[in-house]
Order: sequence, then C-alpha cells, then structure tokens
Amino acid sequence: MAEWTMSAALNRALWDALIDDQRVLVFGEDVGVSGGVFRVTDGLQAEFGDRRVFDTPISEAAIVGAAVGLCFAGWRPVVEMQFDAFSYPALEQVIDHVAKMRMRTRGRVDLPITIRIAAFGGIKGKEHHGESPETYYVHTAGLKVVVPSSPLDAYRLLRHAVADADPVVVLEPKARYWGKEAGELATEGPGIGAGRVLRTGDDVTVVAYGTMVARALDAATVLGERGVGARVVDLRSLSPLDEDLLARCARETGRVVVVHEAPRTLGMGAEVAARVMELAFDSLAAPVARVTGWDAPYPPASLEDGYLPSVDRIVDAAMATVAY
Amino acid sequence: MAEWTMSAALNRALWDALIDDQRVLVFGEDVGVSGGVFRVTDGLQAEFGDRRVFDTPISEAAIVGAAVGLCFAGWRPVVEMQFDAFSYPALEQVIDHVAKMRMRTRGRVDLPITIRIAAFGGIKGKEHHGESPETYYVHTAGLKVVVPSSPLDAYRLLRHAVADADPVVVLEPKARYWGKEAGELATEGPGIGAGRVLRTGDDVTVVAYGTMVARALDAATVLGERGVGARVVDLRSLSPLDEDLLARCARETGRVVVVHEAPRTLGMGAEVAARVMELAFDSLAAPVARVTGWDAPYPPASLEDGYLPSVDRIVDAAMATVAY
Amino acid sequence: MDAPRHWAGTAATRILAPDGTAVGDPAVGLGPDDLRDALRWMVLARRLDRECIALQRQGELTVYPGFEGQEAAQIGSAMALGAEDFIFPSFRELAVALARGVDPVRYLWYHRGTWHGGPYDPRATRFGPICIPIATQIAHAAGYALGQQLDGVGAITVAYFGDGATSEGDFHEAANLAGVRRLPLVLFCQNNGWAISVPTREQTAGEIWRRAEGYGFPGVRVDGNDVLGVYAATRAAVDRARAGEGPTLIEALTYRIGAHSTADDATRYRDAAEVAGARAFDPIARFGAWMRSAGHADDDLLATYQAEADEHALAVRAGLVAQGPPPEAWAFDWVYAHPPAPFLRQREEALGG
Amino acid sequence: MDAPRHWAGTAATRILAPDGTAVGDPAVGLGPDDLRDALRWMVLARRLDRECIALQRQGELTVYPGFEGQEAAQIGSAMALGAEDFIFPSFRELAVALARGVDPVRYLWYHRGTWHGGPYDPRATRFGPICIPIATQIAHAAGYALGQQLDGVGAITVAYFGDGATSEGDFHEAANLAGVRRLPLVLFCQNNGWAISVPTREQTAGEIWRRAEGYGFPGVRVDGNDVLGVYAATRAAVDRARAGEGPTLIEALTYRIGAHSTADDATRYRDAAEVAGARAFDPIARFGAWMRSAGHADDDLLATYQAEADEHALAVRAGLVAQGPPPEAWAFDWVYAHPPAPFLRQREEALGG
Ligand SMILES: Cc1ncc(C[n+]2csc(CCOP(=O)(O)OP(=O)(O)O)c2C)c(N)n1
Ligand SMILES: Cc1ncc(C[n+]2csc(CCOP(=O)(O)OP(=O)(O)O)c2C)c(N)n1
Ligand SMILES: [Mg+2]
Ligand SMILES: [Mg+2]
Repeated sequence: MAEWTMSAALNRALWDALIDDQRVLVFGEDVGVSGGVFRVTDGLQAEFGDRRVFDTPISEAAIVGAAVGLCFAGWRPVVEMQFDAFSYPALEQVIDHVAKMRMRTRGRVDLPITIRIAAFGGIKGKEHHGESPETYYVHTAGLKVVVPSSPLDAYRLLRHAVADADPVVVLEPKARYWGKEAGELATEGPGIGAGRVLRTGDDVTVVAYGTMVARALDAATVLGERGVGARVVDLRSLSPLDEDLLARCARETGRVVVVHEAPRTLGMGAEVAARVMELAFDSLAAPVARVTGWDAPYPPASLEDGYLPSVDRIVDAAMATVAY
Repeated sequence: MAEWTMSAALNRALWDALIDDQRVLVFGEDVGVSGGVFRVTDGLQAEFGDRRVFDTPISEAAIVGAAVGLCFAGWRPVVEMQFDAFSYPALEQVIDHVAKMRMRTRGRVDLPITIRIAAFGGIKGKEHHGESPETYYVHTAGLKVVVPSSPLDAYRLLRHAVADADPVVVLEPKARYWGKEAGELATEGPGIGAGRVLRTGDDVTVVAYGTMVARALDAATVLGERGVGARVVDLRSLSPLDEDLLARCARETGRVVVVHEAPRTLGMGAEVAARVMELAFDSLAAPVARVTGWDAPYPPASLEDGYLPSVDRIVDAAMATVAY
Repeated sequence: MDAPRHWAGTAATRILAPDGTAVGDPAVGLGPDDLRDALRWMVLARRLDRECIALQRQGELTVYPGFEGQEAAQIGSAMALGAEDFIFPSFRELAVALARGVDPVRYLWYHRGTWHGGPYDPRATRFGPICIPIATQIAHAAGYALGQQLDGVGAITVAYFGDGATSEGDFHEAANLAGVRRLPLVLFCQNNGWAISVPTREQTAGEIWRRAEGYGFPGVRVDGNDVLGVYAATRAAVDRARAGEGPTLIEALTYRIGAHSTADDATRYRDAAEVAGARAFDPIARFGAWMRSAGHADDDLLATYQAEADEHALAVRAGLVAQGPPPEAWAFDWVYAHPPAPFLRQREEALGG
Repeated sequence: MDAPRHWAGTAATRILAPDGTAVGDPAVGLGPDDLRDALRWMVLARRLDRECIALQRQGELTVYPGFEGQEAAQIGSAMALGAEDFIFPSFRELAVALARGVDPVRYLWYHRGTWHGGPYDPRATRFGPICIPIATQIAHAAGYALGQQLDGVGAITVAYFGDGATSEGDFHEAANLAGVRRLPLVLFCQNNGWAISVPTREQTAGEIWRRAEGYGFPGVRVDGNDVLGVYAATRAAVDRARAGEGPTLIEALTYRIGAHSTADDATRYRDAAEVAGARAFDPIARFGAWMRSAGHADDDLLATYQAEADEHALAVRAGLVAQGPPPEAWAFDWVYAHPPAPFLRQREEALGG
C-alpha cells in the first residue's frame, strides 16, 4: 500500500483536480517552477503548463481578487497563501467579495474558489509563520473552512474543496506536511461538514483539528492508561460544524474538551462550547474545557512549546473534566 | 444639564484629548475640513490645525501602518476607519503590528493607538456599511476592544482609549450617533475592562453591547410586564471581558441571554457562553442563549429588520431560557 | 473660466474644446447615428441622475451617489466597448450601465436597499456588480481579463474607478498584475477632482496617468468632459488590449458637479465658485454645441431627447416605487450553492419564527 | 560577463565600473577613513553572513536569509545616514544593522528563535524591528517620517525593502502618502533579481525606480553593487529629504548570490550560470580593486580586515550559542503595557502549571 506525506497527498489532489476539470487553475506565490515552499505544487507547472499553474507577484489581495474575477469568467481558481499571516492582506477581498459574491449576484455567479493556506504552528518558525487564522474565516459567513489532520484526509478534503461550488478555505497544518499515512487516496468518505471519530471512548470527548488531533490521540492513550475512555473527534470541517456529531458525543460522554492552537478568546473552542451547550446542555456533567493557545501573540520558536497545547495539558483538562 | 448626542460626545472626547496631550494626532479619511461622515471630528481641524488633525489618501493599510510608525516617534495616533468594512484593508497591519509591536520590541515601544470605527448596522445603509467586525479584533491578542452604547459612556470610553498605553479599537455604533443623553461628560467611572449593569433583575441576565443595549432594555421592560426580572448588562469592553461581572450575574440569575448583531458563529456570544460556562457552570439552570445576526452576509436595507435581533427575539429567547 | 484645479499639469488630450469647437479630428469612428446615440445617452443619463436625487429626497432611495458632470467620461468610454467586453464598475457608473443596456430599475434596486451587489444579471449584461469597497473591483477586473486571455476569446475588460481609488493597495496590485501578464484590460479612472471631501491634490502628489509607466504599460490623460476624446482614448486602449498588447491606464479629467452622495454636504469643504466654474466645462453643452455645428443635431432633436429622457426617468421611477421589499427568504437564498445543514437550520429559525 | 537580467533597461548610475575603475567622480564626500570603513564593514558583513549560514546548518539558528552580494547596497546606503536618522528594515539587512551599531548577537536572536521583532532596542539603535510581512514596514517608515516632520527635527527615515515588496499594496499606499505629505523619507529598494523563486521580470513589467514619478517624487536607479554609487545616490536622497524636499525612491540593482534563505533550494528555479555570472559583479572585489588603485588599501589592510572579520564572526557565534531559551514568562511580559485581569489569569494558568 502506498505511503503518503500530507504534502504529497495534497499535491496529488491538485494534480487530479487539474486533470478532472479543465477550468481548474492553480496560482499564488512560488507555486510554479519552484513547486511551493512545502512542495505542494511540485511538478504541476511542468505537467499542466504555465497557463494553468503560475506564479504571481507578491500581491495577496490581487491574488484573491483575481480569483473572484476568474469565477465570473467560469474558472475554478485554487490559490495559495504561503503562510497563515500572509493571508491577512487578502482579508478585505475574502470578507467583502469571496464570501458574499454569490449572494450579491443572486446566485448568478458561483464562487468555486479554494484558498489554501499553510497554517498553524509547531515548526519553530519565525513570527507570522505559526498563526492560527481560522477564527477570521469561520466567523465570515459565506465561506466554508476545513482542516485536514492526515494525508489521506487531506487529499479527500482538498478534492472536495476544489469541487465545491462554494468558496472553501483549506487550512493545511504545516507541522503535518511531512507526516505519513499508508492507504489509497480517495474522494469517498466524509465530505465537508462532517467530523469523524478517530478513537472511541465513553468518559470524555476530546475535540481537535489539524496538528492537535495527533496530540489529542496521544492524550487519549495516556488517559486510557489512567482508566479514562477518551473519544477523539477530528473536527475536519470548522465551517460548517458537524453539529450532529458534536451533540451526539456530548450526550454520550457528558464531558467535552476542545483543543486548538489559536488564542482562547473567540477561538473555535468558544463556538464548540457554545454549540455543545445549546445542543446538549442537559447531558453535560461538566463545563466544556478549552485547551488552547494563550491570548497572546504567537511566541518565538524558543517559547512555542509553552504556548501550544501539550499532551499534558490535554490530559490534565480531561482529568479535571471527568473529575468535575 | 447638557444634552449630548453620541457624535457630539465623541467629538468632545477628541477635543479634550487633543488639548490634554500635545502628542495626540487625529487622522483618517475625511476627518479634516469635512469633519467626518458622522461629524465626530467636526471642527477639530479648525481648532487644532492641520498638523494635528488631517485627511489622508484612501489608504487604510497605510493609515494604520503610519500610526504604528508614529508610535515609534512618540506620538499618540487616533485614526478613523470610515465604516466597519473599510477597516478590513488594514487588518494585516492591525494583526501583525498594532497587536504585536509592543511585545516584538520587548516593551520598548508602546502602541497607544486608538482605532475608531463606525460600526454595526441598523441605519438601512448600503452593503459594507452595516457590519459587525468585533470578532476579528477581539480574537486578535494584544488589542483592547470597546463599544459604547450611550453618549456619556462614549465620551468616557474614548477618553480611556486614547489615554491607554495599549492599542484600543473603539467600535462606535453608528445607529446610536444621534441618540441623546443628558449629563456631564466625565472620564470617571468604569474604564476599559469593566461592564456595567443597566437594569437589575434576578431571573435572567441579558448581555448586550452597542446598539443592542437599547433593545435589551426594551426587552427587559416587556419581560418585566410578563413577570420576568431581566438584568441588563452592557458589556462595553469586549476585550478584555469583565469576567467577574459575567460570573456574578450568571451565578445570581442562573440564566443568561447574549445579544449581538454579528453572525452567530464565533460572534461574541460564543465567547460569553463559553466563559460563563467556565466560570459559573454549576449555577446555570439553562444553556446560555444567543440572539444574534444570522450566519449570512449582512443583508440589504430592506431585509435588515429580519437580520438584527429584535426586541421580540430577545424576549422569546429570555422566556425560553427562563422556562427551560 | 478656469478649469478645475486638478486638470492642471500635463495637458489632457481632447478633440472638442470646452466651447464645442473641434481642436482634434472628430472622425473617431462614430457615425452620425452613433454620435446622436452618444448625445442621447448623455441626456438620458443626466435626467435619470436628477430623478434619482429627487427619489432619494422623497425617501424612495437610500443614499444615492450622483454623477452629474461625468456623463461624457461614462458614455464615451462605454461606447468604445464591444458587446462581449466586460465591465467592472465602481458605484457611480449608472450612465455606463444605461449605455450597456442594464435595466435601470434593477440597477437602482441597489440604491433603494432592495438588493446588494448586482441585482441585474452581471453575466448577461456583462456589467459586474456595483462595488463600494474602494478599488477592490479592479482586482476582479484583472482576474476576469486573465480568464479572457486564457480562453483566448479576444474580449477585453474595463475597470472603472475614481481618483481616490488610486490610493488603495488594490489598485496597485491589480495594475501591476495586469502589466506582468499583459492583460486585455483598460483601467478607466474618472478623476472628478474629489474623493468625498478630499481633493485630488491631497490624494496624490503625482499625476494619475503617470502611474502606468511604473507598471510597464501606457497611461493617457484625456479630457473627460469631451465625449469624443474619451471615446477615442478608450477605443485606442480597447484596440490595444484586444490586439494582445496589454493594459492601458486612462485618466479622464472630469468634475463631480454634485455632492459625493445625497448624504454629503459638499458646501462644508468646497467653494460654490469652484462648482460654478466647472459648469462652464459641461460635457453635454460641449458635445451639443459641436453636434449642432457639425449638423448632427438641432433644437428639435435635443427637445426629442429631453422629452424621451423625461419619459424614461418617469418610467424608471414608476418601476422603482412599485418595488416592495423582497421576500425575507432572500436573506438566505443565495449565500451558498450547497447550503450546509446548520445554515439551513438557522434559515428555518429565522423564517419559521 | 553579462550583467544579471534584471539590470537591463535604463542604465543605472554608477561611480565604479564592475572592474573597479572609476567611471564617475569618486569624491562622494567620504574621506579615506570612511572609505576604509566602508570596505571593512563589507568584509565584516560578508564574513558574518557566511558564519550565519554555518550556524544554521549546525542547528544554532532557525531559518536564515543571507545577503551575500548585497553588501554594497546595504553598507553604502547605511553610511549615508546620520545618527539621528531612523531605519525600518525588512528581514535581510544584517549588514545595515551592523553598520548601524546594532549588536549582531541581539539581532540574531531573531533568527535563533529567541525573540521576535526587534530583540535590540529599536529606539536606541534607531533601527526598527526586523519585518517579515512584506512591505508593511514601509508604512511604518512613512509614519515615523511624518512624526519627524511634525516634530521638525530635521532627521529622516529610510525604509528598506526588496523588489518583491514593490508588488504589495502597502508599498504603494506608503509611497503615495509620502508623496502627498512630502515626507522626509528614503525608499530604498534592493532589487536583487529574485523574490524567492520569482524573477523581477515576473514581479513587474515596469522598472521599479519609475514608480516614483507617479507619486510625484524622484526615482533613481543605481548600480547597487557599487558602494560609492549607492552612497552618493542615498546621500543625495537623504539631503533632499532633510532639506524638506520630500521622498526619493532608490532602486539599487544588486543580486542575491545565495538562496532566498537556508530553507530554500535555489537550484530548483535558477541556473547556476546566472549566479556564476553575477559573481563577476561582486561588490567587495569591485570596491577593493578601486581602493587599491586609489592607494587607500593594500594587501595588508585587506588581510587585517579579513582577520578582524573572522574574529568578529567567531565572537558573534560565541555570544549566540551561549544564549539559551528565554524565560517562559517572556511569552506574556510585554504584550500589554497595562495587562488586563483575564490576561493575567491566563498568565498564571500558563506559568503556574
Ligand atoms: C475601502 C474603502 N474605504 C473607504 C470607503 C468610503 N468611501 C466611499 S466613496 C469614497 C471616495 C471615493 O473617491 P473616488 O475614488 O475619487 O470616487 P468618487 O466618489 O469620486 O466617484 C470613500 C472614501 C470605501 N467605500 N471603501
Ligand atoms: C505579506 C507576505 N507575503 C508573503 C511572504 C513570504 N515571503 C517571504 S520573503 C518573500 C520574497 C520577498 O522578495 P523581495 O521583496 O524581493 O525580498 P528579498 O527576499 O529578495 O530580499 C516572500 C514572498 C511574506 N513574508 N509576507
Ligand atoms: Mg473622485
Ligand atoms: Mg528580491
């Protein structure tokens, strides 16, 4: 069985999308001959030509704005924002147009834009290279936002994103680009809007996404050793959220811990907590616990470990929740 | 006793700040001779000269970026973003620099920047003129974010914001610019970080800010007629949140409704709900209810009334919460 | 009379002098019928603009941004385009929309608060949504032009924007991208002297048309109140773009006779004398004078146009005031092509209640 | 040897030809000691740059962006500044920092992952924080220059940035603002031919120095590998700014000899031949040759500088590797001047645990 890194799986997803739909375009900074900082677009220009895969000037707003215009002309743009923070210059275009243009044109223009962003921390990178921008996108109505946690799922989610008639932001956990998974790449399986249970357990549900999924699984192992059955949910789709899954897990375990790298205040944990409370208040035996980055700017590499949720912090929070 | 519109109170706050501190500068689009779209900077240029109060080109990123540079030179910039959505082009500067520069310089450079934004809906304005951008700012660690709901408090909060050594985003509820309040303008009273109780009641707490405070008060009146004692909290400070007040009210009333115009998902309601659950879970008799704008782009004027939380929706949510 | 201040500096190309005498070759490629159409559109547009201001005063429109004085810039440029060409407007291009065949009632849904963006069909009219976030539409235009180039369809794109828009990063990024890829794009700047209360000289210390050179393509400065000059300049840019020679930046010097919008009080920042002076450069009077002298128009024709314009304006009014609020469901109906389940639940919550 | 491709077009001003012969007047205002200083800084900087690459390979730095080939552009411009002038750098200006007196160990904390932004004191050194979000620092520089202008202190500001940065909206907005307010600002662009993998010709179809005209101030194109030419051009711009005549855009044509950073493999997108060709234009060899021929330097002096550079590099290395991780509390210590209560509770939660 083939073994895939997430980078290679994403590369293959773009490759297959470019084959399947002649209207797919891939562009951004350094995605062409160089093949991308994380090699996700490696070889695409050689294969598909510089008409369909090309570099742009360093102009994030124009990259996204041009994608909007291309949709009017019936194209299906896949754009890359090189790192999380470098998507911010395009936020006006994303919020004002990408998210709203279909509504603004009363459905006459679909916006099948995929915005790929190398996101999240954990690679001891420089400042602006470790941010978790999901809140900015998830709060923006009109977008869909997904985060893969494994190579095979990255392939699936990116294929779904590119095929979707609506704009999808794909936050690629850069700390996982080189993680491997064996299996066949396939689009079948849970699509956008579905979470998945990666480990069963009945005492507490640990909700995570992206890089934090592996930590949640490690924490579940430790919890198992301590006699606590932790169910691990990979959210995958931050917008829309899989409400049914969250409600079911909350009802079945009565205790929920949510984990993310982003600062706590108005991080995804806030929405998961609020939604779980709305959907399953009577089943909750303890408050939903948030294990998150701190409400401070992402720190220098030397302090990264203290900022990101560690296995210990997840375990402690789960234990406290169970003991509540 | 003098009567003040919020526009006039804000104008006086800038006036007084310009007098009190010679390093205060006021700039932005149309703030000079025109005096601002909502007259908040009316007369300031005539009084303080175009050295301290001046128009800029239509360059929001450069307006905020220049404010950052001015802080290095020891100035205290107050910048205006003309409408909510027109603050988005500056988000990169806000997130990457305004929020982080003090940390980045290890405290050697303070960032006493005030970013005033005419925000929120309810004036039957055009698209991009009715947005609630608070989530983008509140989630961004390193900022402070306040929202006045009345003229006297607008004066107080803006004075505190300008005087603060940290960057403060002041979201001015444009639907309230012409609302009046009688009294003396004063800086004394609750500062940044403090909420306030505007109406007492023991059955349910309704948390709101900005324009929604008046609706919450109206709803409380209706609720009172139905025998439900609704306490109304004006949040005022979205970041930092007044955790003590929220915890106390949740404990005392056991039921909380939070109201805002922004879309529900990752709107302030999510954070209030999560925080209340963390701080007062055992006291909660019902899930925190969120009465909010829908998870859709802000609609055209003709559909605004169906989008914004109405008194009815607040009353219904409170009744359901009380009956839970 | 002095020309508006922002017309100083490099002389703009023109074919008709302000008094209507030809100072260049009026044979720009428009036949007598086309010329009369140009005049007719300008008359129609001005009349409708005034009707809109009245409609706003009467509460039938929310805020309305008038374009009086800019008719030549808008009609002259619009007429230089082919049916397949695509326009991305700003928010002040009702005259362009008219000439393009966009239903003005639908267009005005925007200013009535009935609908956002493009209430008309942007694909069918090849006229993009009205765009308020300054300069963002220029990037859309660059993207659309890129799509045309990739499709090899020989059509071109025009972006309209104001002097103030040239200060935004999006203008710059889109223009630079257009240069790098030699896009079939015309960047049409209506420099009307004002961006709300800020005069062009406080917007930039340079001349706008000169920006083009830094992007590696030509810039031209044209008298925007001379419809023939505008047509010729736009036509040249369009032909260039269609021939694969890349973008052109056109700075059309015109003047905003009215306030920024019906919500704006221009007397706060602008001398009445300036406006009065600018009226001497009126584009319709100029073109009308030439049309008469060239024998293409006479009093009767002008009276016919005026009558037609009255009728048109009243028909638009009637269509508009008949328009009630849209169904509540429209707040949800087109947000997503594939609406997610939680979104549909909210829709239910909103509309069921 | 052919000059790098992006040097084509308008000829750059230069004082020393690539072989070190003077083609302009070398009396730029630098005395023999200054000239020797310039050479010494260039030698020191190159040696330190190479040390940094070694340090990165050895795991003592995280990613490091080298500047080999750009020494003349950086040292020549830095030497044209007065002590009161303020610099807002990008992320590749270690040579400028050195000449400015910034402690290189502190500077390198950045690349070691010890601290973000400006680990040194930006106020004391008058050297702003290292800035990675492309072009954002140019707006800071404009703001600082505005502050200097308001204070009437006669000092000026310099923003450093690359060719790629000129495609960002922030470059444009800041430059335009500088023009409008005639700010005492020098916009110093090191056009090193590449923005990661993208060559300048794909970054823009124009010439960068020509952008200035559109903003209403002068642009100049200088041979960035000629330290005297760079000094003279910067000095002229600085004098202009100091005299209240406003900004200047300098495009210094140079070449990035190394990869974009230690994380980048330039062989994926760049021919070895191009780099080999560019080496023939080496700025240190050029200046060294002239210094010898002018009698300002000889083998002994160069050997001294080289020895000093070795020593310096090793001292920096020693200082750097001695630097352990900072205290955990630093993640919280400077976020706010007045830390709010909930923030302090989180700090407690983080550090107490
Ligand atoms: C990004 C953004 N910032 C600010 C505004 C507010 N605004 C609306 S129109 C306008 C002036 C535009 O001037 P110009 O580009 O010259 O066009 P004109 O109004 O003269 O047609 C401004 C600042 C906006 N719509 N978008
Ligand atoms: C806003 C933003 N977008 C993208 C990047 C990623 N990035 C880092 S360096 C670089 C190239 C910069 O090129 P140039 O301005 O020529 O400077 P040089 O690297 O040649 O010194 C890019 C695209 C970034 N740092 N910031
Ligand atoms: Mg204008
Ligand atoms: Mg470069």
